[in-house]
Amino acid sequence: MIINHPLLGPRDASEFTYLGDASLINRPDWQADNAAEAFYEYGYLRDNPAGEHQELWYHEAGDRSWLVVTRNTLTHEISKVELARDVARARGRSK
Amino acid sequence: MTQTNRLDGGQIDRNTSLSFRFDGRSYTAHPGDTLASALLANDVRLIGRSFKYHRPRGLLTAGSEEPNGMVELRTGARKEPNTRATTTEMFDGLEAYSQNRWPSLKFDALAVNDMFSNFLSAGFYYKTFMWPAAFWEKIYEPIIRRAAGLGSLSMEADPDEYDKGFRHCDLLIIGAGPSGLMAALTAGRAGADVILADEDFTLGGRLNSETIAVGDRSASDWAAQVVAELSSMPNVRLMPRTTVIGAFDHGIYGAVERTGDHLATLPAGKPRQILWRIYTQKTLLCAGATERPIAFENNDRPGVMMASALRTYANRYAVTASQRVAIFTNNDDGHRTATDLHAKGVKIAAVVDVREDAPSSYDYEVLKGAQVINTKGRHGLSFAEISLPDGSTRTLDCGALGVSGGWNPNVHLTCHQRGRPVWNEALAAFVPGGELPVGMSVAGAATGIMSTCGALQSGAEGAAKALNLTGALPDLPEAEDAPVIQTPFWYVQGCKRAWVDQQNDVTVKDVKLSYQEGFRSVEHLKRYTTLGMATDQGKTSNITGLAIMAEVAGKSIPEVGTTIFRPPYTPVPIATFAGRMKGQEFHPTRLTPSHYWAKDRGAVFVEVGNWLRAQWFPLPGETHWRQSVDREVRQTRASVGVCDCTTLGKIDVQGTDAAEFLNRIYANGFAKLAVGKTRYGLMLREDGMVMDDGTAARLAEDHFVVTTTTANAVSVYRHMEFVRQCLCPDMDVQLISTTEGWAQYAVAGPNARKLLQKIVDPEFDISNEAFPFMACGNVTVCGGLRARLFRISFSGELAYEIAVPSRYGDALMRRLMAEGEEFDVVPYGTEALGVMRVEKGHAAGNELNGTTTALNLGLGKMVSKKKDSIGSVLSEREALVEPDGLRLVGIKPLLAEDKITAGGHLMKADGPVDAAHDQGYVTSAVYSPILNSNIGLGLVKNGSERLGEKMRLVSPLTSLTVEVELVSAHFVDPEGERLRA
Amino acid sequence: MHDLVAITALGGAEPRVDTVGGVTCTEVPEVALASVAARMGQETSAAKALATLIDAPTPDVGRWAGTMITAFWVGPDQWMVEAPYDSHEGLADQVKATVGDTASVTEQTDAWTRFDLSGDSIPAVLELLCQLDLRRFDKGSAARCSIHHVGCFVICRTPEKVSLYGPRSSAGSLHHAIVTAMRSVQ
Amino acid sequence: MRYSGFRVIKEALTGHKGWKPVWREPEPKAHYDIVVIGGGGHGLATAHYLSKVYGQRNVAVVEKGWIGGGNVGRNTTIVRSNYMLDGNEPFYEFSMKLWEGLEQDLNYNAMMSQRGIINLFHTDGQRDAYTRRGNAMILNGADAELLDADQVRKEHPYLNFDDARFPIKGGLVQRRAGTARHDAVAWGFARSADMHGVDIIQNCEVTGLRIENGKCLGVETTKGFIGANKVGCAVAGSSSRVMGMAGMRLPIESHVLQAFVSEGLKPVLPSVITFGAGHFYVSQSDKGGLVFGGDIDGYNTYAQRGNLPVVEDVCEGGMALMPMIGRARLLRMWGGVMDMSMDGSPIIDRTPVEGLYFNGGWCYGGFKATPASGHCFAHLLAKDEPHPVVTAYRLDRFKTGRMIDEKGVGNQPNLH
Repeated sequence: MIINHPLLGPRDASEFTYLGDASLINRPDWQADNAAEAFYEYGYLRDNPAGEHQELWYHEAGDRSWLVVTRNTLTHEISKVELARDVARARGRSK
Repeated sequence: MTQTNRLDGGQIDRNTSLSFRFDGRSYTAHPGDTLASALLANDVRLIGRSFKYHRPRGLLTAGSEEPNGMVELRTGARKEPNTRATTTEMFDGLEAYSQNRWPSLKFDALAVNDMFSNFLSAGFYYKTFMWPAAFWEKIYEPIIRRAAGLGSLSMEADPDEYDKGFRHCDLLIIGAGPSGLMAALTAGRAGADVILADEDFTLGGRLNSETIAVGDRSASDWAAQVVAELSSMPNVRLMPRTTVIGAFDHGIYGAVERTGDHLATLPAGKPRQILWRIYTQKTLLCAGATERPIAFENNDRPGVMMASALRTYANRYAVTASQRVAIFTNNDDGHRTATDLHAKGVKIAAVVDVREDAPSSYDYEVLKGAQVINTKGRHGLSFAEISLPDGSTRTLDCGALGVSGGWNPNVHLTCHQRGRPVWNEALAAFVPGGELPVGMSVAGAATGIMSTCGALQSGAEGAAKALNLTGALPDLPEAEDAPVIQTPFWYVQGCKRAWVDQQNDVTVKDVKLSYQEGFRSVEHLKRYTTLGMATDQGKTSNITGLAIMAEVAGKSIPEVGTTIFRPPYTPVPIATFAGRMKGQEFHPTRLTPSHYWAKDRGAVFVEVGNWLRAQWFPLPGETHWRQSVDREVRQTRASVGVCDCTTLGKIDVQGTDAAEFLNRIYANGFAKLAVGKTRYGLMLREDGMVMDDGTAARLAEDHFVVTTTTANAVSVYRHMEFVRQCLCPDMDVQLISTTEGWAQYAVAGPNARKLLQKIVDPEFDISNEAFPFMACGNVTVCGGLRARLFRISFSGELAYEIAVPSRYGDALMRRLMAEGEEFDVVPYGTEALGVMRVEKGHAAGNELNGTTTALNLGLGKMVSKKKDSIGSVLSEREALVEPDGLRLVGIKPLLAEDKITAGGHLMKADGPVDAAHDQGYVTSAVYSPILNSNIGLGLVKNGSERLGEKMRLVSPLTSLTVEVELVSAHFVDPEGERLRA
Repeated sequence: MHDLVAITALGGAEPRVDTVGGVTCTEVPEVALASVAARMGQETSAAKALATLIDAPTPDVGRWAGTMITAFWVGPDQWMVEAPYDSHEGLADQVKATVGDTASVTEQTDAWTRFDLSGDSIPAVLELLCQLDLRRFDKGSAARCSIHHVGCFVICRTPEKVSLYGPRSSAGSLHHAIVTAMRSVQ
Repeated sequence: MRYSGFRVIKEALTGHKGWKPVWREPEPKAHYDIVVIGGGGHGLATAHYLSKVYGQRNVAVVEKGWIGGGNVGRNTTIVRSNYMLDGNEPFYEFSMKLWEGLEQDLNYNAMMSQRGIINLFHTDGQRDAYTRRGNAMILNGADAELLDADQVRKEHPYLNFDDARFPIKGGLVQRRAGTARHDAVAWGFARSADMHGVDIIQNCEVTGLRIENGKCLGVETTKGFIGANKVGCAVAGSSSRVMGMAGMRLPIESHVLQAFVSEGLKPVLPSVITFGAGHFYVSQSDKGGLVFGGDIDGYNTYAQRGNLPVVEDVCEGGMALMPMIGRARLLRMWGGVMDMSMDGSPIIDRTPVEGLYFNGGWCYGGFKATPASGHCFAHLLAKDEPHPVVTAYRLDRFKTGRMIDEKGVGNQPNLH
């Protein structure tokens, strides 16, 4: 596969390390009342869609950027690649 | 008598003679021959034996679709089983042997299978060999295995080298026949970066096999001329002898270039084959078509061949399979073969055409509406029996029979992703379907355009379309444009045994039986009869099998299903996929800064991940590793020892939020760590299990140096980047690995300070007061070399870790040894390191096995609940905090000399010994020369509350039972006085 | 001045030089390296400071630039600075002095080993080593990639001169891979 | 129809006219006691044991394609019970015992061949882990042997002992392990279930689960609604999709595992071999092909195909371990979609929906589990309580922290 890195352009997927569902960015609040339940769902439950999937790839043999890749799990077609840091901020994460 | 079947003309170099051997017999050939054409030239028809019935087999085709003509090529460690004679380029001294026969090709004992073939019908083995059960492994299976298989391996390591490489282009053209050449010409002249790959050693495809004209010259001359022009273009890369084996995601293609297979011996350093990963925007598949056979009684007899193959052998290789040839066809293409062979002086016994309205000929007899109903001849064809329309039969005297059932487009690569080919009624064949691999289009015969003229045109247009070329295309040369009508004729009715898959011995009957027994989908058919599962992947058999299934099912072929193809297009040596990554080069080797010194010192090395580390340093007279390790431990604890710990991961953490960042990734707190101090850090995974441990030294308010275990250096760095970029995107923190930059040595033992004081420059006070336990800082050594000093201890002794730029690591180690002589300094390796950490009760790899929590390891208190840190929430799940969960303990045998076995399980002092009564297991075991006892660490249910309890350590695997006592894991200096001394 | 003697990454006192066919591979120990990573919110000023240091525009994504001191891009707002070793052994401190609080600086000198390829058939060697699209890898290009499972930087100084940086500990494996490829294409 | 050598001879002499279809092609009834979704190995095995052992005759298996077309026909056919953890080993040993009597039970030759398996180790740490595992196997009633390097060399002289980057230090052997003819396993279970009255309905895709007031009433299919008292889901590779119809999110990701077979060769490998320093395992089929595989591609996918980097990775491992296979040719590569669970172990359990039961999360270990998985799922469906050997395979174990993590890599499916 080829991942079109937002900064570097097309790079072979073998340069990347895969983590999984981009929902891993949405780490729950450790102080929330339902923290235990929330962390369980965060850590263990997945949508695992057959189709469009947002997922985290790390450019290990490249610039060390974490990317959010939108990829179709049936065709492997990649429709969008973003820097995970931007996505995290867009989802309201800060420090 | 040599080359009795050689004809005039052809593309061989008659001025040069090559000699080769088949089954020990010598023959001659010419450059330009394949092994197949050379064997035919020498009138060798019997080449191998079939898989199941061991029936005589000869050549069927002249290309990579060959199911029968397979040999063991070359000898010794270079022996290649199952090598197609049809694609083996001739070289002087070539040696080949027939395979799957015993004792000889002509007299094969297992040919008796053929007599019992009626009992060995499709899937028979599923229905028998069941009683008695034990007989399967002992008797039935060994027999089956010996009979099965084809060629044999040498059992020696492959001595050749293989390379892997990467190439990029705008347009990849697969196949250099008329459409491929025309496409390359079009794209090349337009200035595009083009790769033109073809599996053959001569580019041109069928143009080299036909007598037709293209433009004002012969087809092969036209091809040669185009190839010449293409090779003069800097933007065009010609790759002959290169098979594109697979279409992978996003325009990546695998291609195998056979750089050395046509040579008797490889030049030094040169690869036998190269696996290319070709990255391309667009791909034009010009793979041509494969002629399909007609099944009839005994159609597998040597001498029965594809008509197009006979034509190729005659026109390209100047060889005829026999001086007397018959043709069996359902279309005009068979007549083409007859005409060409006749023109070359070969006697045409007759052309048997199933069509009542077949064209006539002045040159030879055409039997219209006739069919071949049987063949005769021992080890090769002598007669063909024909049934004529009037019901009478006739016998044709012939040594070869060319069969033509029409052509199947080579759609294989279009199927490598989701593509399913679609049925074309007019052509009665499958053509490429809709869902092609991204960027791929198809031209020429591969898409069903069978005429030369059509192929040339579709090639040019295909290239233009793929590259969005505007402007005029190259002029198309004149070429034949005969209409192609293919009325399917799959097999001759009423025959007893007609072969569909010749290599796997699948007959028309087997396909029908498969249907009868309910195996009616294509997948079931293939799996039940093994149709198309042979080394030719069914290139000449799949469609026929499908057609027969459709007939018995009373359905249309597309209703029954399509056969899809998987990579590789043709089989590829396993070594080619590995390239250089084998032997010592399987993985890169990482050397520590003191490696060369350690080597001089005679160290024994051990693989730790990709690192090579000194395991111990044997002295003359030491015959057992324990002697060396015990000495290293004793001497270190008694005076001072030095160990290279460079392999520990080092990560530079800087930024105004660095401390807060460490607070997040470590379970324990770091915000308040003072500058110039180091702290032990415990890192959890988000699931609450211990991920890694190490130290973090604060060199400045905004600067830490974090260490990780050797094993987890990469994954911890990745994890830290994840937290930094994905969880805390606004934290001001920057990371970079410095593992390799610093040679870091542990200097441990009572005299560690004394030794270091001789190394560290005097202006730096490293006395206990000025530089206490867990202190850290920048210093200089040996007269001004920048260095870092950490007062941390893994051994439990007074210890430091000193780091200097790696290039000086070798010199520093030698200096430490020299300056340490007065203290009887000893270098110690990973074994002694391991002994001392077990003596001290430090958890390491065997304890940090990914299933242990801080609580398990006795570090539960370190997990701060006052802050947000990775893993703290999930570490509190009910099962993870159960009071009788596993706890880290020390394990001591009641008898000091009794061996403790890591991996042994612990059982109560009495009671049953089984899984249900398992109390825990031993994680690490060593011999402690200090305690003069074997000792170990283990994880035991509620262990921390059971210290002093006697237990049985059982290891049935190594037939061991030992009485042990649970003790504190801190065997040596539990109060930690030494390391603060 | 200290009295410790350095060895090269390949373990020699002198740099290793190999010539096969039209390509020469030279071990280059005489280079000082320091990484520069902009602090949060300081990206522009860090880049500006770096520009003055290398006396050239700060290299953009995938580029290398500079004069006596040069730098190449290694990641978002991160660069690697190169300088002659004998004149800049303390490069990290010098860089830090220039960039101040706008960036984090880390000494990287001995974290890497460098091999320079020179000669006419460099592309033929490189295409056996890494998957860079050499058609677009012109003068001033810098990329990180994997060579036989070793993470490396590749920098195109000129079409006839390319530098490869690999982790110092893997120098032997990297060197073997390079020389093997040189023999393959000779 | 009973199969036997005599039968084969008799049919041969009478032109094979007597062979009947191996299973019927029934139309679905309106209602069954139990409907099993998935005509793969586990679904068909479930049907076999439901009908033969648990006396359930009113059972249907619904399969969206052709039976046996999924992972049971795409795996590398290895059968073993060499697990370490208490949650796993009793189950896999139970499965091994079922394998040992399978052909007689099914009257179908699945070619179960107890050729043995050896897991090679290359470091002391691996040796310790394998020792712990081997002991756990024996303590659970399975067989295990620990070989040192010399003993390994005696049994496998062709392995790389001279030029190995990661020298072989020994191996953990299970002699009773081996291989079986994967397709035959599916066909044998199907044939037996069919003979015991189970309706096997092919080309019948489940499009929905009819759930009212928290109870599952049956399945909506391309052949219409099929009512059922109980619905069991055994659809490895599609678990998330099917259970999604019940509104459930699973601790499962779908990944592709590639498998490879070489051209047919005369016998070279006596047993199943797994490399401990790279991703490579291999055995030789009765037909002579080297059947091998390695690691999953590592990214979520439902496509039954992989990519080159893993092909290379596997072959690099193969060449590092046994360089004598270099000139053997890789003939075919294919992929199967795996339910990769969050701890690498499976799930056989009830679900929050009454009457809906789940069997999945087999990662790439599903084939060896086929008989026991079917047996235990049948037990759960028939008796509504878990079979003793699968009490740990609970759906809620991740919430309570009772993971069964053999590899110790935690909640990252692509590492298991």
